[in-house]
Amino acid sequence: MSKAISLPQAVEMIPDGATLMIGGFMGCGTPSRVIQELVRQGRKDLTVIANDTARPGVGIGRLIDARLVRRLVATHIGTNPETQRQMIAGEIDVELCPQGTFAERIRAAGFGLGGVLTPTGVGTSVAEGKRTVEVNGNTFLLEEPIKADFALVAAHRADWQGNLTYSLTARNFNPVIAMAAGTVIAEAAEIVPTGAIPPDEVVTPHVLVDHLVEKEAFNG
Amino acid sequence: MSKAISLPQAVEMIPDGATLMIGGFMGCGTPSRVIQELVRQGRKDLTVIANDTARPGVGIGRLIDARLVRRLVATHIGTNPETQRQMIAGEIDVELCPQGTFAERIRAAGFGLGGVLTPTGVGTSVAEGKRTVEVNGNTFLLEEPIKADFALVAAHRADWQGNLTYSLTARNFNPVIAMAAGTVIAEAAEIVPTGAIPPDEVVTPHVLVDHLVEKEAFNG
Amino acid sequence: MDEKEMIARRVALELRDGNLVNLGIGLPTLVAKYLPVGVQVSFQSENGIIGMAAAPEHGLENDTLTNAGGGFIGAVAGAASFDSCMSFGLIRGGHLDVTVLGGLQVDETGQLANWMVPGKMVPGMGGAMDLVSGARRVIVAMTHTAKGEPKILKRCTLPLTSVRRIDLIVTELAVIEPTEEGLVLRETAPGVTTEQVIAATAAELIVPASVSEMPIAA
Amino acid sequence: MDEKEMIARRVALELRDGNLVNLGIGLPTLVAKYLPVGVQVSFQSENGIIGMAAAPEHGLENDTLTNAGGGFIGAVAGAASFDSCMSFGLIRGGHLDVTVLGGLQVDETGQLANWMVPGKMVPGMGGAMDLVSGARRVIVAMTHTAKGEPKILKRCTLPLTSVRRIDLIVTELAVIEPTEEGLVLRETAPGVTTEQVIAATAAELIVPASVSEMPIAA
Repeated sequence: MSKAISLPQAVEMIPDGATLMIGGFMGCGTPSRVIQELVRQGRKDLTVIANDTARPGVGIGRLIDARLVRRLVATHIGTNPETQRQMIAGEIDVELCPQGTFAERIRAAGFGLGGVLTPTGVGTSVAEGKRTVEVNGNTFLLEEPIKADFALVAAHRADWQGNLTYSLTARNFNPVIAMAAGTVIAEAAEIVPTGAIPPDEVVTPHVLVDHLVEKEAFNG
Repeated sequence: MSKAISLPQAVEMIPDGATLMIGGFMGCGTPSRVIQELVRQGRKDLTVIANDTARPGVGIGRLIDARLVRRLVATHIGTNPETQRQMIAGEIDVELCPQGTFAERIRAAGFGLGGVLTPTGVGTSVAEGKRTVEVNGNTFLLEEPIKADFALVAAHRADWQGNLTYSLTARNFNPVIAMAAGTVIAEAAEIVPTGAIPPDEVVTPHVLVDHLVEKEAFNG
Repeated sequence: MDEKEMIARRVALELRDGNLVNLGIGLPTLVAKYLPVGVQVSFQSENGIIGMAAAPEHGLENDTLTNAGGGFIGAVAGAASFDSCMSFGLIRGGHLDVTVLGGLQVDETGQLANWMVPGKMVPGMGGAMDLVSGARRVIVAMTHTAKGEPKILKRCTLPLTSVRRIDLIVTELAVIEPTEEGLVLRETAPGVTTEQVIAATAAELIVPASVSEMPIAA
Repeated sequence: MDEKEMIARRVALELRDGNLVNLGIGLPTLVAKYLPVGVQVSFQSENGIIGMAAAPEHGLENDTLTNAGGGFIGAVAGAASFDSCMSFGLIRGGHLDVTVLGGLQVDETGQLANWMVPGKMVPGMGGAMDLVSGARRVIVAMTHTAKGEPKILKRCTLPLTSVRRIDLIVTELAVIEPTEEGLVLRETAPGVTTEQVIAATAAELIVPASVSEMPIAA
C-alpha cells in the first residue's frame, strides 16, 4: 500500500487557480522539489497560503519569481523585495496575518473548529472588519478558519504508507497544513518501510497524506 | 540545573482545596506515584480536572476512594461506580464535558485563546446556558477555557531539565495539561541526562515543567 | 450466529479500503473481526492511536497501549500515537471516515441518543458527542428493541448525543437509512419480513418498492 | 562601545535565571552575547525551537536548523523542537518570560508600533503582534531617535503592533518604564543628563526624585 507517485504526476494533479498551503519558514521545511516542478509545469493563478515567500530564488520565492501566484496569505513578506514589488504593482493580492493567528486559523479548519478567539491584533488594523467576542471580561478577535485545496508538505522521513516525521525547525507549519487541505502531497528527504518509524515519533499520521513524492534514485 | 525533588516534597506543595489537572485515560498515563502520595498525605477538598476516574483502586479512582475530591470536571465516569455513588449522594460535584471539547478547553487556556468554537454539543443539553456563535452559516458553541493550579503529568522519559516524552496511548491529556497550570509536576518512568532526548522527540519542552519527581532508587 | 455477531458482520461490509474507522466499546468492537478480505482499514482509538490491533497474548501487554475502555490492545506496523487534542482534531475535523457506535434511541429525523438515561445512568458522553458530530459517516449498530420495546422512535425521549443526522442504522432485523425524507428501510435480515420490522419500530418507515435481503460478511 | 552594543548590554541585565526569552531579529539578537555570568536562560526561536544557540562554524550548518530570519543556528543540549501552533501557544499562553523587540515608535501609553510604515514599508507583522500581546514581559530595545527625530512620542502615528502596554524601553540614552501614570524615566546612560533625554523625547516623561545611572553588563 504505497502512496508514492512520481513528482510530475503529483504536480499534474494541481490545476491552475488552485489554493495551496505550503510548509516552510524562509525556505526551511519547504517542499522544494514540488515547488520546482510547479514552476517547470507553469501552474498559474495560484493562491498560496504560507508563512512567507522567503527570498528571490529560494523556497516559495521561486513561485513569485515565475509570477505564478495571484493571491497570497502570509505573515511576512519583508524578506522578498520581488513579492513587495508585485504587491505594489497590483499583480498579486496579499493578505497579511499575525503568525500565531495564521497557525491557529489553519488549525481551526483542520480540527473542525469554527474559528479562533485570539487577543492578538485586538485594537490594531488587523481587527478591522472582524467581530470581537468578550469572554470573562477580556476581548478577543474572532479569526476565521483557512483551508486549501492542496497542502504541500516537506517531511524528514516518510514511510510508504505516509506517516511523516520532521526535523528541527523544518517542522514549522507542515503538520498543521496537513490537517487543513483536501489533498495532501508530501515530499520527504527519506522514505522508509512501514513500521520503521516508531508510533511515538510519527507527527503526521498516514491517514492525512494522500500522495508521497517518489525519491530521486541515486543507486540500487 | 535539575528540577528533581522528592515525591513527598512535590506533593507538599499542593494545598487542600487546590485545582488539579491530572493526565491519563482510564489510568493509562496517570501519575500513580503522585496520586498515592496525595492519598498518603490526605490532601482534601480537591477539584480534579481529568478525563475520567478510571475504576475503584485504579488511577484517579484512588482519590475518589479516599474521598479527597470535592469537584470533578470529566468526560466519562461510567466506569467508576464509586464516583457515581458520591455524585448521586451529593458528596461530589461533577461537570461532564465532551472529550474533544474538554481537550480544547484546556488547550485554549494554555495557548492564550479566549475559548473554543466547536460544533460538538450544539442543540444538546451540553449547550444549556452557553453562547453560540455563527461563522459562515454554521453554528458553534462557545466553550470557555479551563485552567488549574497544578498539572500532574505522567511522562515516559524526562531529562534533568524537564523535557518530556510520552509512550503510546499514555500520552493522551498529559501534554495539554502541562500548558494550562500554574505549577507543573511531572513523574517519569525514567530520568535521563539533559541532551539524551533528541529535540524532535521532546513533546513537552522543559520550560513548562516546574518539578520532576525523583525516581525510586533500585541500585547504584 | 447471535444477534450481535450478525449486526457486526453486516456493519463490516460498510467499511471501505483505506478508511480510518473508530469503533465504540461493546458491540461495535466486534466489527473488526469481520472485515472482508482485501479491505484494509485503520482503526483509531480516541485515547490516542491510529493502528490499533487486537490485544497481544497474556504476558505481552504494554501498560501504555490501551483502548478507550482501558483494555490492553496491540498496534500494527505503521501505527501512530498522539495526544487527545490531535485525536479529536482528527474526529472533529472530518478526517475520520467512519464511526460505529451503539445506540439507546434513534428517531425519525435520524438523531441519536446514546449517552445517558436521566436519573438512572449518567456515565458522561466521553468521546461520543464529538464522534457523532465529526465523523464523515456515523453508523449506529444496535439491537432493534430493548426488552421488547422499540429503540427506533418518532422522537428521541432521551437526551440527544448530537443534532446531526446519522447515516445508517444496522440492527439484527434491518438496515435503515435516515434521509431528509425520513427513515428508509433498505434491507431486511434473512427470514425477516418488512411487516416484522415495521412492527418492531415505533417510527414511520419509508418502504421503497425494493427492499433487499441483508448481506452478511463471511 | 557603539549604541547598539550598549543597549544590548543593558537589556541583558533584565534577563533572569531560568527565563524563556525570544529575541527579535537585529539589535535584540545581540543581547544573547552579554548574558551575565550565572544567568542561564533558554532562547526560543518562533519558527519552532527552544534552546537556540549561535550558528556552528562554516560547514557544520544544518539545513533544518534555522532562526526566524532563515539564518543558520545551533542548538544546546536539551533543546526541543515543535510546530508553529505550539510555538505560538508558548508565546500567546504566557509561557514566554521575556521578548526583546525593536521599535519604530513607543508612545505615552506604552503602546508600540514596530511593523509597518504605510506606503513605504509593508513587510508584514510576522510574529511581532503575538509576541507583544502574549509575552509576560515586553522589552523594546531601540535607538532613542531616528535621523534626529524622536521615536518616543505622545501618540504613535504608525499602526500599532498591540494595544498592550509594553514593560520597558531601553535606548542608548535611557531606560524608561511605561506605567499606568505614564512614561517614567528610570535610568540615564553614563554621561547623559535628564535634560538631554527629555530633549530627545517627544512624549512627556515622569522624572522621579532619583534617576539612577544605567548599569551595563560586562
